[in-house]
Amino acid sequence: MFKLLTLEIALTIGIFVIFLLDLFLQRETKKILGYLSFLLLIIVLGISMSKSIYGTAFSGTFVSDSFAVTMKQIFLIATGLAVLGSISHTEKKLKGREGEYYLLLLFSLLGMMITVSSRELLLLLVGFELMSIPLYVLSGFDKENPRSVEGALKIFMFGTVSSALLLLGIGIFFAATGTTSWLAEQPLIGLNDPLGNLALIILLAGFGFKIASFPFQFWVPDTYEGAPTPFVAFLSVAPKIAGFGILFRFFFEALEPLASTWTIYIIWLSALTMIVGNLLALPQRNIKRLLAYSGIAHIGYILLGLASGSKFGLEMSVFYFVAYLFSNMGAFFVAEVVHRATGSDDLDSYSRLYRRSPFLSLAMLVFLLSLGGIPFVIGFWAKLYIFLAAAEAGYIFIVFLGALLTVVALSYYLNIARKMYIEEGIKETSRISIPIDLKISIGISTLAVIVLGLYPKGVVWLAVKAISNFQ
Amino acid sequence: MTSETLPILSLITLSPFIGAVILLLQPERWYLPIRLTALSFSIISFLGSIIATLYYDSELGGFQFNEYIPIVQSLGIGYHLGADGISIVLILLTSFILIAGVFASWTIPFRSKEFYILLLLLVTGVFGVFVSLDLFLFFLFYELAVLPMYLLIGIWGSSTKIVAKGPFARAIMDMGLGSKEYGAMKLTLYLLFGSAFILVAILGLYSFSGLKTFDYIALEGVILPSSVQNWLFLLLYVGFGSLAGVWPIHTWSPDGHAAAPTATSMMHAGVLMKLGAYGIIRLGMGLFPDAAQTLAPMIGTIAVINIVYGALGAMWQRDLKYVVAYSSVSHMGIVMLGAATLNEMGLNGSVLQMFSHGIMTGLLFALVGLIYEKAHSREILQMGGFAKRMPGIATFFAIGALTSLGLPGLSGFVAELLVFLGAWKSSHSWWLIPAVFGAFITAVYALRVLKWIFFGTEKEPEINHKENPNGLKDAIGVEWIAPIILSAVLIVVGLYPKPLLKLMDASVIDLLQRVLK
Amino acid sequence: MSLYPTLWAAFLMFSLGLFGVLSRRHLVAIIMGIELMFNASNLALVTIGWAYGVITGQIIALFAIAITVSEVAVGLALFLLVERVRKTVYADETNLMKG
Amino acid sequence: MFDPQTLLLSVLLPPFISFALNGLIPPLRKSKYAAALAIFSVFISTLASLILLIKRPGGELIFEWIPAKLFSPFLFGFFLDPFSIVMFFIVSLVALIVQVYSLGYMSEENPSGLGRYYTFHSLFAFSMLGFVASSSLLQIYIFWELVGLCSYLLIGFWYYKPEASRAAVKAFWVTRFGDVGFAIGMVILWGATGTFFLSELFVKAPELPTAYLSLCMLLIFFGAMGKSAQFPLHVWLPDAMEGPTPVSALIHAATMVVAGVYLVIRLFPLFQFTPEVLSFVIWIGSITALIGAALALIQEDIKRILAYSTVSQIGYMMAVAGAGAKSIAFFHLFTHAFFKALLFLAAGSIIHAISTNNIWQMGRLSKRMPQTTILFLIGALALSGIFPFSGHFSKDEILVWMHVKGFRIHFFILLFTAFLTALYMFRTFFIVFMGDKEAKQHPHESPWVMTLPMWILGLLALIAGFPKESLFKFLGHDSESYHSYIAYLPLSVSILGIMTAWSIYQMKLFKPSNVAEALSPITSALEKKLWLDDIYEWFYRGILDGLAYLCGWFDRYIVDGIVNATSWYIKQASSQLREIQTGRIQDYLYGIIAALLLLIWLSLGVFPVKDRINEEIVKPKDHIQAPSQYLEGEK
Repeated sequence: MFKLLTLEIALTIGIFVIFLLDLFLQRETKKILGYLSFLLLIIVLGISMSKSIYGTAFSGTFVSDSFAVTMKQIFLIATGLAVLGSISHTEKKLKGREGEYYLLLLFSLLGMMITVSSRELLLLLVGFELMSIPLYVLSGFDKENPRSVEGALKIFMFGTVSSALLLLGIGIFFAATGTTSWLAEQPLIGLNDPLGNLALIILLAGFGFKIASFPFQFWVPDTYEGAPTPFVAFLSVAPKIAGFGILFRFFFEALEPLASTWTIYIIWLSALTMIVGNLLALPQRNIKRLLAYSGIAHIGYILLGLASGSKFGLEMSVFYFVAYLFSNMGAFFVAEVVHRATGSDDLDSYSRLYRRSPFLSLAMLVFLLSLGGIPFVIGFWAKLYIFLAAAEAGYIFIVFLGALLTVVALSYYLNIARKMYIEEGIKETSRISIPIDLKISIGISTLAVIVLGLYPKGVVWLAVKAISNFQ
Repeated sequence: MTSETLPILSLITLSPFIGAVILLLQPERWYLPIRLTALSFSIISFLGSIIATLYYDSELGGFQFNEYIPIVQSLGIGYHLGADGISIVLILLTSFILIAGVFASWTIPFRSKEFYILLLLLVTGVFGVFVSLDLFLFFLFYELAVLPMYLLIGIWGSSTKIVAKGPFARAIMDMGLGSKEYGAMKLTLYLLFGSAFILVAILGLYSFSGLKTFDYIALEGVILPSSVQNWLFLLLYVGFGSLAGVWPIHTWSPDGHAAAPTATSMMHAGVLMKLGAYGIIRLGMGLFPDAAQTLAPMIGTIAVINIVYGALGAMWQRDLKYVVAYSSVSHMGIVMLGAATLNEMGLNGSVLQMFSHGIMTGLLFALVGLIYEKAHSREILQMGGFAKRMPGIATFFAIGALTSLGLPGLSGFVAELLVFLGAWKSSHSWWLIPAVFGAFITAVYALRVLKWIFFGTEKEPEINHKENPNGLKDAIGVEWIAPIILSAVLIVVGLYPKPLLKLMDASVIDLLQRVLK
Repeated sequence: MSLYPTLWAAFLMFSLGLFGVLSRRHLVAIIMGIELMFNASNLALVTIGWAYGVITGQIIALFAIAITVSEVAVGLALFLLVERVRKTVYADETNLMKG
Repeated sequence: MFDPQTLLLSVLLPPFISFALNGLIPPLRKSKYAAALAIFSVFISTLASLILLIKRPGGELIFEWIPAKLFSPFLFGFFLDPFSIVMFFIVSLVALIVQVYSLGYMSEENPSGLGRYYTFHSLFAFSMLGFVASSSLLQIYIFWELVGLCSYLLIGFWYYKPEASRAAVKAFWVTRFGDVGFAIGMVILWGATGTFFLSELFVKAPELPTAYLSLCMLLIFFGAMGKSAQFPLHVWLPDAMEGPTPVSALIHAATMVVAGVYLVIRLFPLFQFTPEVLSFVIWIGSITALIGAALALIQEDIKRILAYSTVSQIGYMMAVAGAGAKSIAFFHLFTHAFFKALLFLAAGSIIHAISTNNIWQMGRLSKRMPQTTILFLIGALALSGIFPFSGHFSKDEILVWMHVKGFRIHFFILLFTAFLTALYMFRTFFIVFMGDKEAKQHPHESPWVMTLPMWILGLLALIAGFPKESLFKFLGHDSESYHSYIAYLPLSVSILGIMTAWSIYQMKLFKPSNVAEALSPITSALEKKLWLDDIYEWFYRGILDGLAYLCGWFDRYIVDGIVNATSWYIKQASSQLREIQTGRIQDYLYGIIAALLLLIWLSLGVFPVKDRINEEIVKPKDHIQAPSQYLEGEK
C-alpha cells in the first residue's frame, strides 16, 4: 500500500537530501540547491506518470485516484516553474538562505499533495497546515522589507484564524455525523439538518481562505505586493488550486447529494468574487496588486465551474487551472524581470517595454490576452468552457455577468498593453537583459499558453481524466 | 463540392495568418520584403476568393466548399467551414479591401512589420467569421477580428480635439475624448461588450437546443419556443448591432474610425461593420426565424432612424473622417433596413449594399488618408480648391461621394433601389419615405463636402505650411492603386450588378423561406 | 452527565477568542485570542468524541494542539520581525499597504 | 446594316465609347484628340439618327439587368418610336453643333481642361440619348440622374470660380429634391404593378385605383418639375448660367431641361387617367410661363434673360402637354431647341467678344458683329413667334389648342406671356445691338468655327416650323386646321410687344423706370425673385443645418455622453470600493465574519424548505483505476 504514497515519500526523501546538503554546502555553492530541487520535482513528476500508484490506503482515508494524481501533477508543474523562476532571485536577494527557501516551497508542496488525496478531515487539516505554514514564512522571507513583513503578518493572521474556523468546522461536522471521514463504505448521516449545514458553512469559510474568494480575499493584494515576486507566482497559483482540490473532494465527493444546497453558496461567492476582483483591479497602479485582484476575479470564474455542480463543470475548472497556472505565473515572472530592471512595480515602468525587450513585451501581451480570454491563447478556451458549463447548469445570468465583467477586465489588461506598445513619452530605452532561468520559465509559460491555445484538446482530455472518478 | 477537393475556404482564411507568422520572423528593417510578403499572402486569399466565386454553384445555392474537422467532439466543437452566396459576396469584398488596404498602407512611416502582422491577423478573423459554420469557431474568429484593432488604432492612429460639453461634460473630459487611445479603447471595449451578448446568446442556444453541438447546420434544425427565440435574437441583435453601428449603440464607430489609420478604417468601416450585419442575418435570421419575423418591425424602424440620424450627424461634422464615419452609420442603416424587409428585393439589396458600401467607404477612407498625408489636416473648412492641385484624388473622391448619394451607374444606386423597393413591399411601407429622404440628405452633405474641399478658391490648412513646405501634390505611384481598384469595382458593379446578385439570390431565398416558411 | 455544559463552555470560549482577535490591538493579545479559539474547538471535539464513544475527537485534539504550537511559533517569530522592522506591536498600525 | 438595332446602337454607343476612352486614358484626354474623338462620335450618332428619321423604323433592344426569382426581374431596353427618333435627331444635332462651336469658344482652355470638357460632353450625349430611348421607367430614372450629373459637372466646369461651384451644387440639390418625388413615385408605382417596363405599365396601371395612380403620377411629375425648372423649382436654372455658354445652350436650353416635358409625353398614357394631375400640370405650366417671362423682363445679365425665357417656354410646353396635346408640346420642344440654342450661342459669341454678361455694358454691336446680330435677331423673332419663323407655328398651335380645349384662363395667361416674351427679347435686342453707347472693349466678329454652327442653327430656326404637318402625322396627331381671329391673336400680340420694346428702348418715348415705379409692388417682388431663393436658403440653413446640429450635438454629448458616463461611473465605483481594503488586519478578519453571516443567511433561505431523508446521502462505491481506460473513453 505504500506504493500509493510513492510521490509523497519520494518528495520527502528528496526534501531531506536537500536539507542535509543545505547544512553542509558552502555559502557560494548553495545555488545548486535550486537546480537540485527542480530536478527532484522533475523526478517526482516522472514517477507520477506511472500507472501503479492508484488506489486507496489507510482504510480509505488516503486516496490516490486520477483526480489526486492529476492535481499533484499540476502542483508539481507549478512548483517547478516557481523554483526555476526563483533561482536568480534567491542568489541575488537571499544569499545563503536558498536552502530554506526551497525547502519551504517543497514542504508546502508536500502539504498540498496530502490535502488533495485525503478523504478524512484530520488528514486534511494536517495537510492544510503543512501547506499553509511555509507560505507564512515565505511571505515574510524578505526580512528587511517592511512591506514583506506586513504582508506576512496579514497572511498569517488570516491563515490562523481560518484554520481555527476549520477546526471548529471539523468539530461540528464530527458532531453532526459522528465521523470525520467520507469513506466509500460508510454513509454520511445527519448532514442535512441545521447542524450539518452549519458545519458545511464553517468548513467552507475555512477553505475560503485558501482560494481567497470574495470575503476572504483581503490579505491577497497586500501579501502579494510585499512578498518576493517568484514566490508570489507560486502563491498565486498552487495553493489556490490546492484549495479547489479540497473543495472538489469535499463538496463533490462527500456532499454531492447536497449539491442543491451548496451550489447556492458557491454561486453567490462566485458572483461576488468576480465583481469585486474585477472592479478593484481597475484602479490599481501596481502590477502585482493588479494581478492579485485579477487573480481573485479568476477564482470567481473557476468557482462558476464548481457551482455548476456537474462533472462537466469540474472538468472545465480543471482546464481553467492549467490556463490560469501558465498565464498567471508567466505574468508574475515578467513582473519580476521588469522589477529588477526598473526597480519598481509601477505600471509606468512598463511604458515602451516593446522597445526595451520585444520578447518580454510579447510574452506579457500573450499572458494578458490569455488572462483576458482572447482567442488562440488558452485563456480563451478556459473562459468559454467555464461559461459553457455554467450555461449548461442554467446560470445564464451569471454567465452574462461574467461576460460583461470580462470587458472590464480587458480594459485594465489592455491598459498595460497600451503602456507597453502604444505610449510615447519615455525616458529609459536601455535594453533589458533577462536572467537565463527567468527566460526559460517565461519561455515555457508562453509556449504552453500558445500551444495549448492552438490545441486545447489535450488539456480537455487531462481534465476529463482528472474528474473521471467522481460520480 | 466537398473537402476532398482543394480546401479553398481554409486557404482563403489561413493564408493571411501564415503570412503574419512569416512576417513575425522577418527583421523590422526589411522595408520591401515585409510589404511584399503581406501583399503576396493577401493576393493568395484574393485569388482564392475569386476561385470560390467562380466555382460557387449559384443555381444550387446552399452551403458549399464544406470542410469539417472535429476539434473537441465531446462538446460538439468542430472546424466546420462552408460558404453560401452571401458569404461568398462578403469574402470577395474582404479580399478587395484587403488588397487595397495593403497598398494604402504601403507608405506607413514606422513599425510597418507589426502593422502588417496585425492587419493580416485581423483579416484572418474576418474571413473566418464569414466562412465558419460552427458557432464556437464563429465566436473565436469574431474576437480575433476585434482585438488587433486596439493596437492598430492605438499605435498608428491619430488624435483630434473635442470639447467636452453637455450634461456629461465631466465624464467626457476625464475619458480624454478624441485621443487615439480613447478611440481604440472605446472601440475595443464596445465590441467586446457586444461579444459578451453574442457569447451568451450562443451558449444559451447551445444549452436550450440540447443537441450538445455548436454546428450551425445541426442547429438550423431545432425550432425553439418563440419566447426563447426572441430573447436570444435580441441578445444577438444587441451584440452584432453594436458592431454594425445600429443606433443608439453606434457611437464607437465615429471615434474609432476617426482615430484609426487609413487601412484600419478601410478594413473596419468596409468589412467589420458588415460582419455585424452578417451576424444578424446569418445567425439571427437563420437560427431564430420566428423571432426574426416578430422583431423585424423594430429592426426596420431603428434602421430608418439610423439612415436619417446618421446622415444628419454627418452633415454636422466638420472633420472629414467623422463625416465618412457617420455616413457609414447611415448606410449601415440601409443594410439593416434591407434585412428587416424580409423579402427578396430587400435582402438582396441589403447584401449588395454591404458589398457596395464596403468598397465605397474603403475608397473614401483611402482618399481621406491621402488627403491627410498631403494636407496634414482633416478640418474641412480649412481646405478648398484642392481639385487644382490634386485632380486625380478629386476625381476618385467625387466617384466615392456620388456612390454614397446613390447615383445610378455606381453600385450604391442598385443596392439602395432594391432596399427601397423591398421596404415598400414590406409590412411597413412607410419606411420608404424617410429612407429616400435620408438619401437626399446624403446628397446634400456629400456634395457640400466635395465642394468645400476640392472646389472654390484655393485654401490650405495653416499647419500644412510648416509641415510640408513643398505644398499639396496629387497622389503618386503606389498610392494610386487602392483608389483605382476600388472605384473600378464600384463602376463595374453599378453598371452590371447581375452576376453578383445571381450569386447571392438563391441563398437569400433559402434564408427567406426559413424565416417566412 | 450531559454534554451541554461543556459545549456551552466551548462556545463561550470560542466567541471570547474571536472577540479578542477582533478587538485587541496588541499582536500577542490577538494570538492569545486565536489560542482560545483553538482550545475551544479542542474542547468541543473531545466532548463530542466522548459523547459518540469514539476516540476520534481526542486524536484530532492532540493533532490540533501540535498544529497550534507550530503556528504560534511562526507567529511569534513574525511578531518579533514586525517589532524590529516596523517598530510597533499594534495590529492597526501595520497598514502600509491598502486599497 | 440599316436594321433598326444597328442604327439604335450606332446612335447610342459612339458617345459612350468616346466617353469611356477619354475617361479611362488620361493621356488621350489631355491631348487635343479628345475633342476630335468626341465630335466624331456625336457626328456618327447624328448621321445614324438622320437615317432613322428618314427610314422611321420601329425596333427594340431588351436585356435583363437585375435578376429576381420571387419578383419579375428588371429588364432594360431601348426602343424606337416617333418621339424617340425625332428626339434623337434634336439631341445629336444640337450636341454636334454645340461641340463644334465650343472649339472656338473654349479655345483659351488648357488641353487637359478641354479634354475634361469634351469627356463630360460625350457622357451627356450618351445619357441624353439613352434617356430618350429608354423603355423602362427605372432606366428613365437612371439616365435622368446621369444627365443631371452631367449638368452638375458642366455647370461646375470652372470649379475654381466659387459661384460656379455653388451654382452646380445648387442645381444638383434642387433637381435631386424633385427626384425624391420621382423615386418615391416610381417605387410605389412598381409596388402596385410589379414592373418598370413601360409597355407593361401602360397595360397594368389603368387597373389601379385612380387616387393611387394620381399619387404616383403627381410624385413623378414633381421630379419633372425639378428637372424642367418649373415653378417653384426653377431657381437653379438662372444660376446654372455660371457654366460655359455652349453648355447652357445644349443642356439648359435645348435638351436636358426639356427632359421633364419629354417624361410627361412619354408617360402620357398614364397621365391621361389622372385628370387632376393633368390640371395641376397645366396650372404649373402656365404660371411658370408667366413668371419666367416677367423675371426675364428685369434681368441685366443676358444669359439670365435667356435662362428665364427658357423657363417660360418650357412652361408653355408643360401647359399644353397637360392640356392633352403631347404632340404640340413636342413640336414646341422641337422648334425651341433650335432657336433657343441659337440665341445662347449668339449670346456666347458676344460674351466671347467682350467678356461681360451685362447688357448695359454692350451696345452698338450691330456694327462690330453683323453676323451675330442677324442670327440673334432670327432667334429673337422665332422666340417671339413671328411668321415665318419656327417659333410662330408651335406657339400658335399651343395657344389655339388651349383656346379650343376651353382652358380660357390659361389661354389668356399664355397670351399675355407671349406679349412679355416679345417685349423682353427685343428689349435685349435693342439694348445690346442698337443701344447708343459704345462697349468698352473693341468687339470683333467670332471665328468661323463659331459662326458656322450658328448659321446652321439659324437656318433651322427659320425653317423648323414648316414640316409641322408631316411631323404631326409622324407623331400620330391630327391637328384640325382652325381659322378664326384666334389664329392671328398671338402674332399680333407679339408684334405689339416688339413695338413696345422699340418705343421704350429705341425711341425712348418713355422711361422704363417710370413703368417700374408704376408697378412697384410687382417689380420689387420680381427684384427679390419672389423670395424663392430666400425660402430655400432658409430651408437649407435653418431646417437642415439646424436638424443636423441637433442630431450631431445630441449624438456627441447625450448618446455618447451616456456611454462615457457609464464607464466613468464604473471607474468611480471601483475607486470607492477600494476603501474596503483598509489595510488593517482586524478589519480584514471582519470579512470572515461577514462571509459566515452571508452564508448563514443564504442557508436560512435554502435550508428549511428541504426535507431530504438521510438515507439519500450514501456515497456510492468508488472505482479507482489507472487512467488508461479514460484514454479510450475520450477517443
